[in-house]
Amino acid sequence: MGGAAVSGKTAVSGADVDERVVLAGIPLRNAVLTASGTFGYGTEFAPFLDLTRLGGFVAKSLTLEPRHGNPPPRIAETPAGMLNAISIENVGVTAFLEEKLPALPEGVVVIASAFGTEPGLYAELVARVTAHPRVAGIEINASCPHVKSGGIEFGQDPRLLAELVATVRRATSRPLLVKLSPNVTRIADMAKVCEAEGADGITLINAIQAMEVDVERRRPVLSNILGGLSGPAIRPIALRMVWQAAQAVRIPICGVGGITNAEDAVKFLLCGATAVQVGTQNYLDPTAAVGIAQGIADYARRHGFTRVADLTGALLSPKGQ
Amino acid sequence: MGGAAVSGKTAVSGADVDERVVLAGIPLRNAVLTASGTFGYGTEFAPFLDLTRLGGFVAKSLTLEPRHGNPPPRIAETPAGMLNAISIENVGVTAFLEEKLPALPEGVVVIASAFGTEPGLYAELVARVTAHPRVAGIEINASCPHVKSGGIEFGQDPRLLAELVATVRRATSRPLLVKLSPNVTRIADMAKVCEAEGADGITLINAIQAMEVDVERRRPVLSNILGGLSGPAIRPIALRMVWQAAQAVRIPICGVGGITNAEDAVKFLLCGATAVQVGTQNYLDPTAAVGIAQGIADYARRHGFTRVADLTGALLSPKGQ
Amino acid sequence: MSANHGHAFPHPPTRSRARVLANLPEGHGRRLRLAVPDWPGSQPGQFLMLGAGAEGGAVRRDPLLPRPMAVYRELGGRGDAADCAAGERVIEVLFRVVGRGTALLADLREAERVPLVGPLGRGFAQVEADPSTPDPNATPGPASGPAILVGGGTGIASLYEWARVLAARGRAVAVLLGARSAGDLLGWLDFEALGVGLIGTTEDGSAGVKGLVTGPLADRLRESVGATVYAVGPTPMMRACAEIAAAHGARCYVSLENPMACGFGVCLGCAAPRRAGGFALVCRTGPVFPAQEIDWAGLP
Amino acid sequence: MSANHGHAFPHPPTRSRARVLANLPEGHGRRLRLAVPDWPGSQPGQFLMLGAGAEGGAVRRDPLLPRPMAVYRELGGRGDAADCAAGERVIEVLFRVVGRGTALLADLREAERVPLVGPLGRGFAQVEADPSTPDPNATPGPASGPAILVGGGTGIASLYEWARVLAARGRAVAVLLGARSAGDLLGWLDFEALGVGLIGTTEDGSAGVKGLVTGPLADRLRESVGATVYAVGPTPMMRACAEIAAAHGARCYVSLENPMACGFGVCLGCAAPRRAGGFALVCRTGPVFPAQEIDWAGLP
Ligand SMILES: Cc1cc2nc3c(=O)[nH]c(=O)nc-3n(C[C@H](O)[C@H](O)[C@H](O)COP(=O)(O)OP(=O)(O)OC[C@H]3O[C@@H](n4cnc5c(N)ncnc54)[C@H](O)[C@@H]3O)c2cc1C
Ligand SMILES: Cc1cc2nc3c(=O)[nH]c(=O)nc-3n(C[C@H](O)[C@H](O)[C@H](O)COP(=O)(O)OP(=O)(O)OC[C@H]3O[C@@H](n4cnc5c(N)ncnc54)[C@H](O)[C@@H]3O)c2cc1C
Ligand SMILES: Cc1cc2nc3c(=O)[nH]c(=O)nc-3n(C[C@H](O)[C@H](O)[C@H](O)COP(=O)(O)O)c2cc1C
Ligand SMILES: Cc1cc2nc3c(=O)[nH]c(=O)nc-3n(C[C@H](O)[C@H](O)[C@H](O)COP(=O)(O)O)c2cc1C
Ligand code: FES
Ligand code: FES
Repeated sequence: MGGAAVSGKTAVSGADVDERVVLAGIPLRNAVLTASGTFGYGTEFAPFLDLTRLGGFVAKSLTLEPRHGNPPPRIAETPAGMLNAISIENVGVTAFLEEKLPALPEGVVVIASAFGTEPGLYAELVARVTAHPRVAGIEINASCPHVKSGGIEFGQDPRLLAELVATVRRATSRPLLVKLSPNVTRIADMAKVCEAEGADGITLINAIQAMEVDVERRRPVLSNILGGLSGPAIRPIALRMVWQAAQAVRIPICGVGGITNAEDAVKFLLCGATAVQVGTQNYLDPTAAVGIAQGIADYARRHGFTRVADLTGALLSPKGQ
Repeated sequence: MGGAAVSGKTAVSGADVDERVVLAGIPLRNAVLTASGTFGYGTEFAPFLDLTRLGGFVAKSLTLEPRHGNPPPRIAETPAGMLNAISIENVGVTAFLEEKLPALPEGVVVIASAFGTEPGLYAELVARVTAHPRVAGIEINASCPHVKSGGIEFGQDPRLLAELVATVRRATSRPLLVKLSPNVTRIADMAKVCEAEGADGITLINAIQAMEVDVERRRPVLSNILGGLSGPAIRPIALRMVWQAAQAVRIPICGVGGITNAEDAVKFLLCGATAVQVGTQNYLDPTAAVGIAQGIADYARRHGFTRVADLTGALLSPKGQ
Repeated sequence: MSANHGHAFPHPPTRSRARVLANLPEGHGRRLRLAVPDWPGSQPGQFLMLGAGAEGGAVRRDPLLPRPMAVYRELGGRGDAADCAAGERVIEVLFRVVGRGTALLADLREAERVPLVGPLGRGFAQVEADPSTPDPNATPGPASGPAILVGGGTGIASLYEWARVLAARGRAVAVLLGARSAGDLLGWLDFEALGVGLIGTTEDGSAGVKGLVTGPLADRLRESVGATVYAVGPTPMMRACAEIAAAHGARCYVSLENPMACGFGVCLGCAAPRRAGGFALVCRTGPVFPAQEIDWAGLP
Repeated sequence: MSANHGHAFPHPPTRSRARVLANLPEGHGRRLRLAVPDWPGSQPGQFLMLGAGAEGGAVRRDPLLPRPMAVYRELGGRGDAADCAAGERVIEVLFRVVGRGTALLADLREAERVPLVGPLGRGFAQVEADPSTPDPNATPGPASGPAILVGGGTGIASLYEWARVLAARGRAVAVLLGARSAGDLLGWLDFEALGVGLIGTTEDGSAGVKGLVTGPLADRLRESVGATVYAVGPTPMMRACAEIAAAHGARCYVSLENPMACGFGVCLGCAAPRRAGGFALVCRTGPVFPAQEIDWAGLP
């Protein structure tokens, strides 16, 4: 049940393995990004790691105007996971472009994340972000599970999703990833919609809608009642969805959900992801992403791959062991 | 984050609290059942506990004919959870009625679980089970997540589900629970279908479709590739679905998913469940269900409830703390 | 929203694997002494994030999140219980077992390792010098009148270094520590050793004055001119202290203890509602705040 | 499909919280000595399910599942390292750290508690007396000729009690233990003390005969008439033993080590494919099986 640990077996550095991947047209120095909402605007991590050693990072989802989130409590711990109901609190696109981006060191790959309540608002935001040279690509958050009039409808309804992707696609020629909601019956259908409407790639999964209760107070823990489940608990679900989507579409997939170490990350690559994002694990260990990239290279070497890119979809069938 | 431990605080026994509940017309001595597929045919647990101290148990899902399952590996451990792809291996309805049921002590409440690939097959099985006096109620498994031509389609499509429930309803006048698939966009819609077609109650959730990979072998761990995720990891998702379904229907709900102790069970009751089922935890501790029932009574007493039944839906709103 | 404070990190935090030097009973709580590689030193009122339990033979993903704990004491390069490797510095944390994370911290044994991120947040001096919302009633910048430090329960742990620093600077310092009973007056002997004015209160009268710590606070404020109150403890206590201070025209700072996932300003989980509207991140703008900034009714 | 064997539990299993008496290095592995309340005694070849790590100050839900381990030795009412409370009996488990669960078992300390369910499964004597599929080539019932016990790696742990019982019954017993290197020959001194014929092999030649344990097995079988082979170890080793035994017309029993969730026949996770079609539950019909029953190619 589960394999042996991946990292730490080889002392040799990853120099001989080509760690580079291209995600939806964005060249990355390695396959490990950090996930939106778990890496702030990047600068918060400067004390802990050299940001240029990341494949890249996806900034906190933006709205056109600055936005306050939900009242506390906003988070809860659950078995091997956590709930959040932040509600896309963010500095707004203007502050992002004028203050946050310029504060980042040269050479950091930044993917902006866009959120909105209507396709037109997404498109307006995407158009503004597109103009900035420091933005390497755009991820649209079609999946935020806790804003009532927001993402959940787009990511859960194929027609709404198609309209959203088509509208945003017209607004930018930059690499465009669509981050899907996991709260759907058939993820492959949603992936196909994105592909058909011209998305360059898909990110999955966002947090899964869930709930926690404080039995002593007899109340939901979160002020919002519902929140998004993230962390190791959801990894097997995320892995399944990445695998299903990879069977259904040809555009690249960025795998997210419960990744804590290189072994977890490799699972997503083998199931068809081109790159991965580290989320909740950044809270436990703000240096995690860099170690994971290194561990993937070690794995590739031990298994005779000269390019990390070749791990994508390299899963063998369960028979014939 | 999370409340304090529920059990063990009061030495007094639960005698002063009325532990009885009525689930879909089935009177139970307490609110704790054990879940299909995790409690065998009951007799396996006789060395560990007095079966009559359970609220009841749901037997392994049955098919008309005996059925072999998937080749190994069938299980995998995941963070705070496990995957299974057993594929409804069972002794068949005849052996169940003729060998398994008579082997059980008097006074054990048995709910039979029915599975099939077509509504007619479900109905035929349900009709046979209905005739047996030891069967207190029937749960139809509309949700098995890993049999390709089986449960997943019924539980995931409102029209198929309506046809299934209506067909089975005509085949029995016994208490009928429908166990729903969690792999859907809106669980409330599925709950409403069950209510409209005459189900007496709903059980949720079944295991969530998921996947695990062995990176050293570069293969899916399960021979079936996909399996069902159960255990504590899924509890917040199960709780959310129970809460959403409870908002949508008036028929009783039996809550399942990741319950390990009385505190977990109380969460489901507060969110609207009339009773709960303990699943994976039986593997860790075959005596778990009896302790959980006791812990629920203790909780009720400490919180001033004289009947466990009054815990159902007793969640307060998150505001006004 | 996360205000981007230039001074958010007087010493940039580090991530390390702290080594347990000692885990001792401390009344009804525990005193954890840690040797921390590359610990840069902290400001009074800062905190750290400690993994929920030892790094054992295998990674365990439940409980998942690290736990915020005040830096109780800095012992510098050397602990009482063991010598320190080069680059390690010794700090102490005081805590009570209230749930799974603290129960696992109570299980820590000598020589085990526990993941640590810190120091984090803004301490008393920093917030005083640069409050996120300038107090309209007071001159910004360090206070100079008498300092009244009020600690309730484990909130006591946030005050020791501040008492020490203020006393060393020559400020008149009174420390009022309140708890349920004698065993909850964590760190009492350390505070005594500081030689500052020290009053203890217990709800059950098992030590010091019987009653709540707010009683002696009001007494002190009646006697003092230009005092500043620094209160750390349960929310109702801090709120009461803030009201008493306001009634006496005294400045008041509090240190909030919202649940946290990251501790360094990225999860946005620790938001506290501001009286002026919107939210402040407890881990980044706080945990120390001017009391009048907080919308007390909006705290959970 | 789970066959409902009347004799599935010679002693009905119990669930208890075992107390760690000792956790000692044993070559490259560990020897865990446990005091088990209400332990009813086990049959050679039975196993138990051990929680993955100590019951600490708090419940940890990861790793989740208990781990199957052979009952290596029964020490009766008294251990070497500590006295036993009334009702407790002492057993030993030998294991190697191969993943998270065994790493956490290696972390167990004296006096800690670990959840235990057992004894489970059907041992050698029971399967011999009542094989689930009668061997068409052999008279059912206990064998009487020479017994050749072949252990590979941690499979050694399943054989000690069987060797002891067979020797006590006066059967001619040869024990062949094979491992990668000397440190992997777990329990060697205990087997020596039994006074049975004992041969060790190591792949690196660091102890005993260099090579695989299948070499001495073939030698023995050439010399013996009416021998029965009992082989426990990695699947390829057991399969090879079964083939060698068949080539010499000897009966062969093996003990399978499929991953398990429950250990008592309800999860249906441990299924092993039968040569005759369908599946057998390793935890309930096994773990001991007549070798010719197993569809080796279908094992993962
Ligand atoms: C900046 C900061 C500094 C702190 N310093 C200290 C310290 O020096 N010593 C100390 O003992 N504690 C301190 N705390 C509180 C400490 O973090 C919590 O007690 C701890 O996280 C609880 O973890 P648990 O797993 O044991 O409890 P959980 O199982 O998470 O919770 C158990 C109970 O504690 C409550 N609780 C959970 N988190 C908090 C919290 N952050 N504050 C108050 N109650 C909580 C829960 O609502 C629940 O009732 C501090 C908190 C913060 C934010
Ligand atoms: C009936 C029975 C008796 C056993 N007796 C013993 C014993 O006496 N001593 C002993 O050391 N081990 C014994 N085992 C094997 C032991 O259960 C596994 O080594 C253990 O469960 C691995 O747990 P883990 O968490 O450390 O490894 P995991 O992280 O679960 O797995 C690590 C590696 O071990 C492999 N593995 C997992 N489970 C098993 C298994 N059941 N058998 C073989 N490999 C496995 C995995 O594929 C993986 O490569 C027995 C198994 C069974 C079924
Ligand atoms: C506190 C928190 C805030 C998040 N905010 C966002 C967000 O603003 N936009 C977004 O697309 N995803 C957001 N996510 C989801 C993560 O990017 C990621 O998809 C999810 O957490 C699963 O990955 P993980 O298990 O590695 O955390 C957030 C997650 C957390 C835990
Ligand atoms: C090994 C295994 C087999 C299962 N078999 C069935 C089944 O036959 N029928 C069914 O309705 N549910 C089956 N389930 C699902 C459980 O009844 C339950 O819905 C699910 O495991 C979630 O609860 P838990 O987290 O408490 O285990 C099975 C679960 C497991 C782990
Ligand atoms: S704890 Fe403050 S933002 Fe994460
Ligand atoms: S381990 Fe054999 S049925 Fe569960």
